[in-house]
Amino acid sequence: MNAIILTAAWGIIMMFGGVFFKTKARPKYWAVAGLFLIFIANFLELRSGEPFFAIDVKHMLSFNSFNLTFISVALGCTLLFFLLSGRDIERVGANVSEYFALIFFVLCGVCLAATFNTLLILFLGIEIMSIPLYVLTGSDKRNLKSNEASLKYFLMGVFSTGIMLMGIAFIYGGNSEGSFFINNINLGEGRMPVMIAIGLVFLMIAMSFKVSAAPFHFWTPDVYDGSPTVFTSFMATIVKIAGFIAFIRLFENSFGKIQNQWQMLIAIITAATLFIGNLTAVFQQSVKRMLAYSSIAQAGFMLLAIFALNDTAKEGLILYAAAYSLATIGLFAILIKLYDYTIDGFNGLGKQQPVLAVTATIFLLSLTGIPLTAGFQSKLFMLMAALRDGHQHWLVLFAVLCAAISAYYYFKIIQAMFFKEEGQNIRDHGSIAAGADISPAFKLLLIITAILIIVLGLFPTLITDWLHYIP
Amino acid sequence: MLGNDITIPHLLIFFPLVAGLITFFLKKEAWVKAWSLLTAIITLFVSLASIYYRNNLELSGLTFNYEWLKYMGASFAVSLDGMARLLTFLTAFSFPVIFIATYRNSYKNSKVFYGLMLLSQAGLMGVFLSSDALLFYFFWELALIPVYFLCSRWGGERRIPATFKFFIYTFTGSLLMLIGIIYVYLHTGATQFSDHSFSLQAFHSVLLIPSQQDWLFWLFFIAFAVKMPIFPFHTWQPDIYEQSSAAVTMVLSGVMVKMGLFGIIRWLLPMFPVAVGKFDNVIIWLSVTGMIYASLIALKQDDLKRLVAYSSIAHIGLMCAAIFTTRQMALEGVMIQMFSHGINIIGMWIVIELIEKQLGTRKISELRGLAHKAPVLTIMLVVIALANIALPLTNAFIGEFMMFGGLFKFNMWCAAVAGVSIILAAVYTLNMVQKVFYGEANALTATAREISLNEKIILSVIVMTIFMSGIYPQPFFELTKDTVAAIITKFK
Amino acid sequence: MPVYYYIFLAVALFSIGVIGVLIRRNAIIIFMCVELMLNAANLLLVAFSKMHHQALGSINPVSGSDAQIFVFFIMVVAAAEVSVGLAIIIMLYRNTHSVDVNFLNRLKN
Amino acid sequence: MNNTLQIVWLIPFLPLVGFLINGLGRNNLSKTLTGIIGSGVILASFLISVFVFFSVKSGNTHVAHYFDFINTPSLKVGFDFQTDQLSTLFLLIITGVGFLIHLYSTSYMHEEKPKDFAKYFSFLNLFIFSMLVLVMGGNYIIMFIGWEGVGLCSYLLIGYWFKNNDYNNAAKKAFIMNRVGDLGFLLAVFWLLSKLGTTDYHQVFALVSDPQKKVLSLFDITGITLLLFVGATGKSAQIPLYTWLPDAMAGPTPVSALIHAATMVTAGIYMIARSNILFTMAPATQSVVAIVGLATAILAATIALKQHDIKKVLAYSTVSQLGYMFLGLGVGAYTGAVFHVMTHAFFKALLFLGAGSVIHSMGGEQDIRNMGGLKKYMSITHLTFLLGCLAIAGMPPFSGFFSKDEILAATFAKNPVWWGIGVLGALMTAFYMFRLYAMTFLGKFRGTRDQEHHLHESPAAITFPLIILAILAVTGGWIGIPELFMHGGHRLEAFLEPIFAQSKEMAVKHEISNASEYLLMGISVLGALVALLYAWNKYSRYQKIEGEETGIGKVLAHKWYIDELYDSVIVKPLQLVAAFLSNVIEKNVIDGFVNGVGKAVNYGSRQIRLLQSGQVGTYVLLMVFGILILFIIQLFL
Amino acid sequence: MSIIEILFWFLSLLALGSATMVVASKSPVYCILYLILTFFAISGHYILLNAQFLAIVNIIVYAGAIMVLFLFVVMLMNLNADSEPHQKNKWLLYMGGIAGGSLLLVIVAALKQGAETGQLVQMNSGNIGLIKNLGMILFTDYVFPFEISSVLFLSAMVGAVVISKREV
Repeated sequence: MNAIILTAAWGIIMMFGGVFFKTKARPKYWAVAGLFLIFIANFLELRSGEPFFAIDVKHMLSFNSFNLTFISVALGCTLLFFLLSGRDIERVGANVSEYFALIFFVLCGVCLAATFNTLLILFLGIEIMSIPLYVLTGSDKRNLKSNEASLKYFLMGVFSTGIMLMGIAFIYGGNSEGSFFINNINLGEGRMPVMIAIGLVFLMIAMSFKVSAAPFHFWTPDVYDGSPTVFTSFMATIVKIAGFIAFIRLFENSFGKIQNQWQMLIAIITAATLFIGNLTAVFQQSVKRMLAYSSIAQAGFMLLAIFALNDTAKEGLILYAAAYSLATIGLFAILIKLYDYTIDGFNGLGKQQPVLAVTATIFLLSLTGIPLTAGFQSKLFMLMAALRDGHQHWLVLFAVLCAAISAYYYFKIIQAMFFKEEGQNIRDHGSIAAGADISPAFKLLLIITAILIIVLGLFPTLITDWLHYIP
Repeated sequence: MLGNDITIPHLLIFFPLVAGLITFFLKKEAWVKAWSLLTAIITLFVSLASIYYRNNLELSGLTFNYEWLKYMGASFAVSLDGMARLLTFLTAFSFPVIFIATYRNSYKNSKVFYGLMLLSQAGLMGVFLSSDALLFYFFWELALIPVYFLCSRWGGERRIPATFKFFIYTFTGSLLMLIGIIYVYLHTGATQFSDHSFSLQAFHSVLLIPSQQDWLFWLFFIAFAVKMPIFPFHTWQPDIYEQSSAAVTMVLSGVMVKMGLFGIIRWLLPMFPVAVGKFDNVIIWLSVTGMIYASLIALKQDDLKRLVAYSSIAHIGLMCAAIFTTRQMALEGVMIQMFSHGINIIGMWIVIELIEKQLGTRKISELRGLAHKAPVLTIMLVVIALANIALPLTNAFIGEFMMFGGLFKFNMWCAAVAGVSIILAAVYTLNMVQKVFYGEANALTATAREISLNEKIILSVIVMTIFMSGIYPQPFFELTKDTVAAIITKFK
Repeated sequence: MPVYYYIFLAVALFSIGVIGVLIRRNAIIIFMCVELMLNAANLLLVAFSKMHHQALGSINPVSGSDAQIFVFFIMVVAAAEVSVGLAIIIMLYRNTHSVDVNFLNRLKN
Repeated sequence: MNNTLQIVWLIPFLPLVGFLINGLGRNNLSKTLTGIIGSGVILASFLISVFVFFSVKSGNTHVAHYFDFINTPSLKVGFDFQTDQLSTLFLLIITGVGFLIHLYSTSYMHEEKPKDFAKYFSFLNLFIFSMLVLVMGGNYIIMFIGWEGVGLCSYLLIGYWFKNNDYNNAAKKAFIMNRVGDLGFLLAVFWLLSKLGTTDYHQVFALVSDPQKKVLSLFDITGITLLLFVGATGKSAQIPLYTWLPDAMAGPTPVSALIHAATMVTAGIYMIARSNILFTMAPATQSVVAIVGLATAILAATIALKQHDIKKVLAYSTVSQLGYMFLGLGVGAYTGAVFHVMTHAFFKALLFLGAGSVIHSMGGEQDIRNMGGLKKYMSITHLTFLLGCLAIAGMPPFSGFFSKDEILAATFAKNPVWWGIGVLGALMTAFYMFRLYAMTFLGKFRGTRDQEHHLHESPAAITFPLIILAILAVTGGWIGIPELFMHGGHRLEAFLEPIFAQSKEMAVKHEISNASEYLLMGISVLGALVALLYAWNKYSRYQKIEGEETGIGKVLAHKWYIDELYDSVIVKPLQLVAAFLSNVIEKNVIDGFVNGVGKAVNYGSRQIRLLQSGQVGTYVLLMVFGILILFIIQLFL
Repeated sequence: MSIIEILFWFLSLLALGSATMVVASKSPVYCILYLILTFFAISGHYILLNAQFLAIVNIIVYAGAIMVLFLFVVMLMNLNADSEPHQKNKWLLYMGGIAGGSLLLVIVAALKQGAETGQLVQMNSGNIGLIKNLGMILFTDYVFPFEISSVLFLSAMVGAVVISKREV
């Protein structure tokens, strides 16, 4: 509750702040401060179970350790994102505080998507998440790619909204209780009613679209590629994992009992996502685009949680969210600083910027899932969940082989950084882009992120234990 | 936070680890070398201590258990049994030898090189010491990563693709093993805090129906087979040996290939006795084919490193076959042979490295008559080569004799076919010796000179080891008999 | 009146919207077709609300009303989307003087 | 354990010390010192052996256990030395002849650089060490240590002049062919291990010969013995593995004398004699042994007829003589075989050393067509050589007569046809030996001028061993005088009785009457005499005739083309297969597959990214198709 | 055949027909007008279903505000039939038609199996659709979503500003 209200409120503050802030740098500090406070507030709620504001929401929201833990993770990652990339947000355009305001609104949507208890809130939350993103995607207005990305995102986004609404309508129609509450859906005995089934498929498709699961992922590469890199970083991490939380909560609470009736669909979607994501990423030359595809691939792994739908899966999903977000945010933060976004742009980074190179290596190792990094633990949890579920072992095998492919493209970057010689244009311009400065603070933050990843890799329980925390 | 008492296994793992991390921050190359050599030597002493204390009963110093992920049933459990002692000793012994042998070489930012070397040592130690499946997998990968960097950073022209292939190959294998580990884990019994457990005992006592064992067996086996490697998973090896720098090659071939064998003995055999009993023929014939195959290919190699690589594949094939006979004699042989093979092949690499450093080539066709210029080198090489073809009174004889004995017990035709590789080994080894060292010196080799003192010393250390363990192998058997007995009981 | 008439009507409208999205190239019209899809959903929801009211009205006098509230919120959201969407389209038109989505192929592969 | 024979470890240990001293100090020691050390240690161990011999003769046999070589639950191998009649006999031969040859070498190798001289002696000592381990080993594994060791030494010594590549090839050939044999030996040992769990001679023989419990089936025994015999063929140069021995003549002549005539090549015979019980229990193997031996004897003899290299002739004669020994073993005349080993060691070493002395004074010339008339230049060599020839030709009362006759007699008892062939071989032996003798020493000199005035008798260090050996060659046979000449004259048989006792009672007895035995002797001796005289007067006026041999002669001169046969049947195909594997299978099939996977991934990636066409329309279309598929699966499947 | 049914069929056909015309007709302006017509038809259905509030809102908000906004934009860009980009890619055209059609078919075919689709819909009676009742519910039970939707509007507003503000 705290997080929802405070993010909304702080979004408004940032919005008006645009009028008062004199310097361009000011909004960042406000945003960081505010987000920090929100993080604390949410953490206190997690600890005490008591929100500051006792608002009667008529059971439309549900707060439990799972949601709140996730919200803390999301807020924490966003905080890190502000700290690492705040400067680059300023470089996107003039309306800095508005950008921050929009991000806060998105966070509000994230919190709603994580805590919804009725389909109405789910719908609103996802919309609140999406609409500001259409804008942020297009925020680099001079840049045609940015415009294109935002229009594509918008058109396909509303299309998926339509599908989602259709699904909700059918669920409502099929639900003899005549209610939108997700844990109040009458699934009937044995095979579920046809209208429920149609609605379920529609909803599944809509959610798959939001988490960019194949074959509904097509918007992802273009949008991530086109939008300003800072916002790509935000979209690819916090928003995406929020989608996953919504996904798993919806399907666990409303359709968990009849999992066996739709598990096959998820299995197919998962396999397709893993396959397309990893395979397409192999050939990419632009790292930004490659990361877009890798985010699809990682989504494939996260889908295993929805496939398995047990406690391990939930723990794993949160852990995966944290690990994946940390690594990706860090990687993007480094990528933004570079002069050349292609893989060759990384050549010789190890010599020029050892700190960046080493931390980037740790992030990549985490994404690959090498032990000692959080990425490994999260993958371990996912595989464990999927195997524990006991159906469709082929999926696990397939996932692992795809993970092997992923090593192929992640390590191409590592090779470039350490073992390749710089190309001519790098030698002329240096690896780092003109405007970007590598402050010691930035390096320090990167190192902290890397350490976080390794600590989580050693002690994943630091996060997962909160799921079993009773205030 | 790792328990209140630091035990020998800890020293073996964390000493190289910490020292390696420190190495990254050293300035002068001289310091780096001295420091890492010192570390390696101290580690050697620690492992000697571990062997010395094997008889006194307080094992608390030799096993240690820290609840790591309590609710997952994973713990930081390390323990030293006979085989672990043997292999940690091999690791601890190889690194000083390698450091001294390559002391003259200078590397681009050597601190990174030596740091990574020490890290890989720590990883290897971990693999051999860990008695918890998750921990084992951790170290299994961690030993790989430094080597990946070592191989891609320092070496020949084609090193990067070669290393990449090596990495992807082994990584895929280990991921398959990961599935296997998780699957077995999910079938282990509950512990105090968790409903399953990763501990070695739990894994060894896990009950799996044959159909499960069958495919789990292959998941594990492929990972180990790639690592060893045995035919037909071996194609990464010659390239990587050829391309990577000498010191790394020594680590890879001397110690790292033992990971696969170790894994089979420590994990695969006890977990899936039924599947082993079912597939042993397949594996053994595969290995035997590999032996002949590799030996025949070795006949055709012109590059010394590739030649040794293929001969190593043949030897590993024999060990793998011997393990799967699950005959006591064979396993005893494997134990000692794991050590001997490490020593011999490291010796081989040292000699090759010396030749290449002097003459800048490894091509057999370009070398002739080195014996005139470098008699000592020649003698050393001949001894090592003879050990390589398992002449009696050299260390390799004991191992190979017992392995063949066990293989014969398993299936006499198998042993007969495998025996052909003994002859082939003699052929290619003697060819090599003759072409490289005998005959008239040519223009290139005329410039060769005798090896320096420290090289002489290190080679004679190796030769000493070869003879000592060849004439009086008893200590090795004493060291490893408990391990062997434990495994044999599984297959009674 | 049986509900499936409404269902078929709504699904038909929805499909027409989908077809429109598929075959038109003008961004604005595609957007309009999406609006059509939304309205199909609205119609369906209202029909269901009345259906449930028919079934459960005796037990709960306000049963089914929440669907109509939902429709209201859908209109709200639609309005918001329209404002943003048209802004985006105009921005693009400013830069490219076209609303043809087929010109949007700088990002591919 | 306080048996006097516990000290036998000294016998092999001293040569080892010599090896170490000479080997390590090769850069500092003077030639004289090296020679003294090298020969001295052998002399010392000879003396010890003599002591041991008398101790054994007084009926004291002993197995000395020093330490556990391998001691595991599955395998126990003690480092044991067994001293009994058989090993003692061999000890005497090895150390005795060995010492003489060391002595000889000090002068023969004197042109070498001190370093190489030391190397030579260290190798020689090492060889003696290994050979002693071989014969003293208390079980098959210790024996195998020596077995491989002597192979190694012969490799090192054949390739002693390592600058010459042909020599290296010869050395390699010797080693590899031995390895083939060794594999057989090893397999036999494994077989024993897997059946009996031990390789100690005592236990093995006790278990096997125990009539109550049949631990070994006939199949087992036959298999084991055949494999052992394969090992023997390798070491003792029998068909099919004999071709290395003639090439081994590349080594220095004393080496040929010691290793390739007197000692190492008899290891096979020793081994079979040692395990005589096994062989006696495997009649099939015995006949195989006999036939192979006989065939080798004849084949080698025929080849020897046409060789021109003095050492080659001797080499082939060695092969043929070894053949006789195997014939002896095959027909169960173990004593005879061992007897022949001993006598052969004397006269063949003598002949080789003589040949060496000739070569020495001919300045390295080995082709007998360029010799002749050396009688008047080097009288001692000539005389001793003649005695050697008579001995090998089996003229009574020279040693060769007794041993060979014993074997032939036993053969006749077993199978008259074999006997006939054996006698034929004996005739050939007489013929080619005297061809050799006549062409070398009789007639007039056919060499070059400076060779001629360089001719001289060799120094004492060379002649002394010749004389000793000559005496032995003449008298050596008298310890084995057949019963029918002198009752209890066969002192050797009496001495070796304990070793072969069991086999004797197992084997079926064939008694042949004295009359027929006299007859056989007469036939063989007369035949040999005729051949001898014919060769004598034919080749004493031998003129150099240019031009190739023709017909059968050519085949013989080319050694029945056996080398060529092996080359085209084994070596070349092997090379082809290896090339095929390394170039085709390895590169294209296996590695091709691995890389193929990578290529496939890249290709798939390149294709699949075309889905991402950038067209919203296409995206939505694909999405709708996805929706359709999911619907169909969910609703209709 | 009661008047309600006649109206139902009429409105349905009107809605479907005009919707088809939205997709089919060339000029964007016509499209918009047809869409408005469709909305009117749908509002008619609402009235049939006695959901008066929604009917009004639909007309005011949708047909009124939103569609006029569309119209303005189209006018602003003065798009007309000949400036309209028409689908050259016939393949995509047909595939689109087929895909949409089969979507309809699949769902209809699925629903045919379903039993629960036979339930009746309460026509022009029942008062849940009245502004009073909906208002009551909206400001009691649904006050939280109502508040939250303000965030939605805020973000939309900020977004529109960010997007369309000329940078200087």
